[in-house]
Amino acid sequence: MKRIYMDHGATTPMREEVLEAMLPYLKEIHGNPSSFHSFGREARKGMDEAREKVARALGASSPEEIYFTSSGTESDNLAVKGIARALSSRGNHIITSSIEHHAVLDTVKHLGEEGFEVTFLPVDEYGMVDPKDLEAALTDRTILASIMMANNEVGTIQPVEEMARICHEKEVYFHTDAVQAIGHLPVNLEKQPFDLLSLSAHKFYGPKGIGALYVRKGTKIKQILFGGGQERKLRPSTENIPAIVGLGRAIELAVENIPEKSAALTALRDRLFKGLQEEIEDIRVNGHPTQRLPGNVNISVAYVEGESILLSLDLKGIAISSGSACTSGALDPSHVLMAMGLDHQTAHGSLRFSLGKENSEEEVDYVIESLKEIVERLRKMSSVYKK
Amino acid sequence: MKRIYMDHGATTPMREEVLEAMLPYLKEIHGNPSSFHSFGREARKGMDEAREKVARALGASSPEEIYFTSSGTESDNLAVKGIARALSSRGNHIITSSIEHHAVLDTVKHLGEEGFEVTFLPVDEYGMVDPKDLEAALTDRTILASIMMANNEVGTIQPVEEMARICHEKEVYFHTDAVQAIGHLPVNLEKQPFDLLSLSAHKFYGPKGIGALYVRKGTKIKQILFGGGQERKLRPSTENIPAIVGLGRAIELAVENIPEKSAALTALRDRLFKGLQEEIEDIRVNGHPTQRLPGNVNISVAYVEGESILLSLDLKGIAISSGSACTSGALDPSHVLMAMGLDHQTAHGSLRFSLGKENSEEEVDYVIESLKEIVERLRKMSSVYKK
Amino acid sequence: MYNEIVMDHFQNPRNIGEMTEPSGVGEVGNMKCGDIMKIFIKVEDGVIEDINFLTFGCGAAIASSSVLTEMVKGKTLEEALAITNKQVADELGGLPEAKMHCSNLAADALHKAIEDYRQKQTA
Amino acid sequence: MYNEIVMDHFQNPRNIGEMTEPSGVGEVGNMKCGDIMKIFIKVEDGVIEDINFLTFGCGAAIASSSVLTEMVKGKTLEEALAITNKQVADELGGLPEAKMHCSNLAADALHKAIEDYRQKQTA
Ligand SMILES: Cc1ncc(COP(=O)(O)O)c(C=O)c1O
Ligand SMILES: Cc1ncc(COP(=O)(O)O)c(C=O)c1O
Repeated sequence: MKRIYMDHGATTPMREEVLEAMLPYLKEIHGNPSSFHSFGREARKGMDEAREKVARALGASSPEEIYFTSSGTESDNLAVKGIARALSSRGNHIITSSIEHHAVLDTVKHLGEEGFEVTFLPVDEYGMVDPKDLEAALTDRTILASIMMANNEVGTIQPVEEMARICHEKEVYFHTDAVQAIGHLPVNLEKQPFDLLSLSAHKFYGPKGIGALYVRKGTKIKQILFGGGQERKLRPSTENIPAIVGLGRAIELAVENIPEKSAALTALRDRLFKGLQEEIEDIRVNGHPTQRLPGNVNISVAYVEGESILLSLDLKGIAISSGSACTSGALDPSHVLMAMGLDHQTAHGSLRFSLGKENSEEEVDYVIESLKEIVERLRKMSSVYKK
Repeated sequence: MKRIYMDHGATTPMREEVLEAMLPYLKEIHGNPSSFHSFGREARKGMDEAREKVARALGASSPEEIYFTSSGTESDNLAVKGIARALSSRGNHIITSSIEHHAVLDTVKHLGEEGFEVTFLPVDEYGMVDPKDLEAALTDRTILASIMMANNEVGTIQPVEEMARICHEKEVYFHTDAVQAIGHLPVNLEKQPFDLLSLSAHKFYGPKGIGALYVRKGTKIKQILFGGGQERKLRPSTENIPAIVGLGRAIELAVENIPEKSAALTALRDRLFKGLQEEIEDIRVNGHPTQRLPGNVNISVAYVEGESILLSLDLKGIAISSGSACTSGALDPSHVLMAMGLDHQTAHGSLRFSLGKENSEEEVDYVIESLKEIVERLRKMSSVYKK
Repeated sequence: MYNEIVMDHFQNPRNIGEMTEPSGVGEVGNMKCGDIMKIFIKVEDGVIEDINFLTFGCGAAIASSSVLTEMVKGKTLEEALAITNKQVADELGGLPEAKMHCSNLAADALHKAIEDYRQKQTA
Repeated sequence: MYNEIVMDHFQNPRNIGEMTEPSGVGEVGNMKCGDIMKIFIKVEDGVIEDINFLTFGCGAAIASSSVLTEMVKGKTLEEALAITNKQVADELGGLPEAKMHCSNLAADALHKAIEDYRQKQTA
């Protein structure tokens, strides 16, 4: 059976070029970059080059602003908690949004339990944070605001530049989780005034288990893991050289021709949206109509539950995800959809298609047709179907 | 130039079998194991198998006792801080030794700054912790003792089983950092009563950037990173499947024939010790004469500084490491050697050779001969040489 | 994640649909956890002659409902009342742990349907 | 980590060894940071006619000592006193940041040797 992968928001296949770049470091170049000898130096060279690539791809002013971590999750934890630890004597208020990834959301909640004051900004029906809400939430105790660049579930792109400027007027640090944005939205830190930015390689055709945190020069931040002196003491542990090299290559490729790639993916996305809306009754588009990630399609299918759709699609070789609690082992459906004001039934029936560079129009058409059939079948046995 | 790698304590080259096991997961099997669909399931299968392999290699009673992390450092941090967070209402005293790796030592120090009471047990001249000191340090506020199985610098093997039993009599958790021990010392958690054990794959011919923490069933521990629900909520973030699979394969190979491998390495180690002592005057053996890791040789060369030796050896293609502050960017020489009572000069002149499976007798002999020549040369220009 | 029996019931659910003039109807579940099951029974002489279901829910919920209808058909009310959610899961060859609480409620729906039938009888 | 000039001086250090009957001797450094440099000078008519060194220390310390001896030979005491540690590092084409503090003390040792010489003169 031919399989169709439309779950790039969960993870992406690694590009061949990336594996090729990594292979020497998985084989002969095996040294520890902290080592003094030639084996160490050749490993360090690979790492230094990768750091330069990441800095260049982001428009950072220096490779020293890039810190490698083990993932997007760790980058987010380090950004939020690292700033909180460094600035706790200056203030104890942290602002974030109610639709952040759990890596930010739960870190902020944890700091709340530890005694920090925390504010979770609401979003509108499209999943958009209002910069005015951020402005109103700032106090003279605020030390950090963390708002994601683009949401992983509904794809909504946030006005992060504007929010960063608002924060800077009050001398508050601004962190953005760009995990879903890299390779889709142009990032240029020369112009975009973020103090911290998180990314994760496996979301842009790079290796798993490697991320980075950009920290603007001069930003006060403390380590959250303790150990050796790696990453200028901000993130100890023997560096994961093969993955670091892979991240470097992946981001270099990811930021090439973003306008062209985004246009192509947007066209595919809109074909999927249009087809679904034409073929299936009673579906709702979740997220913003235009301010959304090029590859993101999120809909709610009325009267049916998400997992049963996923299961049926999987039987046809189609891989997508849903905001249903049943697919995540959680008790409640997606906190993002709930924050956008969806009712439980609509949230449980939500589906996310996240398109990637291997997807084709034929695949999109096959998915539309398959979903139509599945929804009809499931509605026939639904206890809440209204017709 | 032929190069000789004798720095396996820093990191090891990855075995071909390990890369082979990883390759499918670096290529076609790219799913996120938390995903619901077939791509997710095949990734999860690889992960489940790896977890079983780790459990089997350690003699854990269930794969559920194994949690994957990004490294030995993270495992150590999670063990120490995770227990501290879980048990802070029961007690606030933590015991460790003064020769731990910084991943344990600095985590404990940090907890000390946060208000925990901390005890750093001394060691004798061989780098050995005395179980009686541990016993005497236990109070009814003690919640955890963390003592490494074998030291990374001087190779001294600690009486961890005895210390674990002492802790259990007082219902205190016992963690051991086994990062340097896996593949060299037999581990069997059915018999060894450790509550937590840390390991790191790149120290036993596995991939970098992946570690594991064994947590005995029933042990109370809390997460230190926040995010998704991965690793049964103890360690969130998209799982690094290729590395996890590599870790599984590596540990399976590492625990094969430990007695034979250890005997071979010990013979090589003793040849190196003997040769060095015969050929070079005024050298001191650091660490325990018998209770030491099979591949570890640590000596201090009087009247010369470690970095200058390393540099000279490197020019001959020989890779080792030293306890000199000059090679680590630290201000003081190795805390381990200092805790063992060495004076500064002796500590600065320390060298660590950590042998591995590719090393041969010829290499050992060449290293002895090269070092002899180098030491003679450096002593000639030394300001403290006494003859 | 599901075994073959569950997948068979999910793909080929037995006894779907609304029943015209049921003897009793039972509904359980709520939208919060995302599973709502409705069981319709036709009772004759104390025996469940026919049974149908409608389910909004995940694969486990649908399969539980389906297998329940097979387990129950032809049983007396007493026998039917003795059926537990656990037995339904066992009949399916087991369900994932996470599904045992929310999605495995078919027996509860059946019991409600029988209650409904009995109430109607006494009314 | 070191450049070629440093490595050349490390591998082929100039003017090593104790001096018999030096005009002045200077020693700096301490065992804590692991570098001890000893500079021996022979002064004639206010000019450093000969200079030797002995160093316990890392590559940077040895190279600094070595290059200093080349910089100084034939200089007057005044010229020699004007030499700074920074100039020594520059003469080596630069040293790693971490090495600038502990290991780059050769000029200090030289100044001490000149002081020693002057004290002996006035004594
Ligand atoms: C927006 C966002 N932030 C953070 C993460 C966490 O990344 P990782 O799973 O690589 O730790 C993800 C993906 O899981 C994400 O989509
Ligand atoms: C004893 C010990 N513990 C912990 C670590 C940390 O492991 P990693 O560098 O993989 O984080 C090391 C090695 O660096 C070690 O030798």
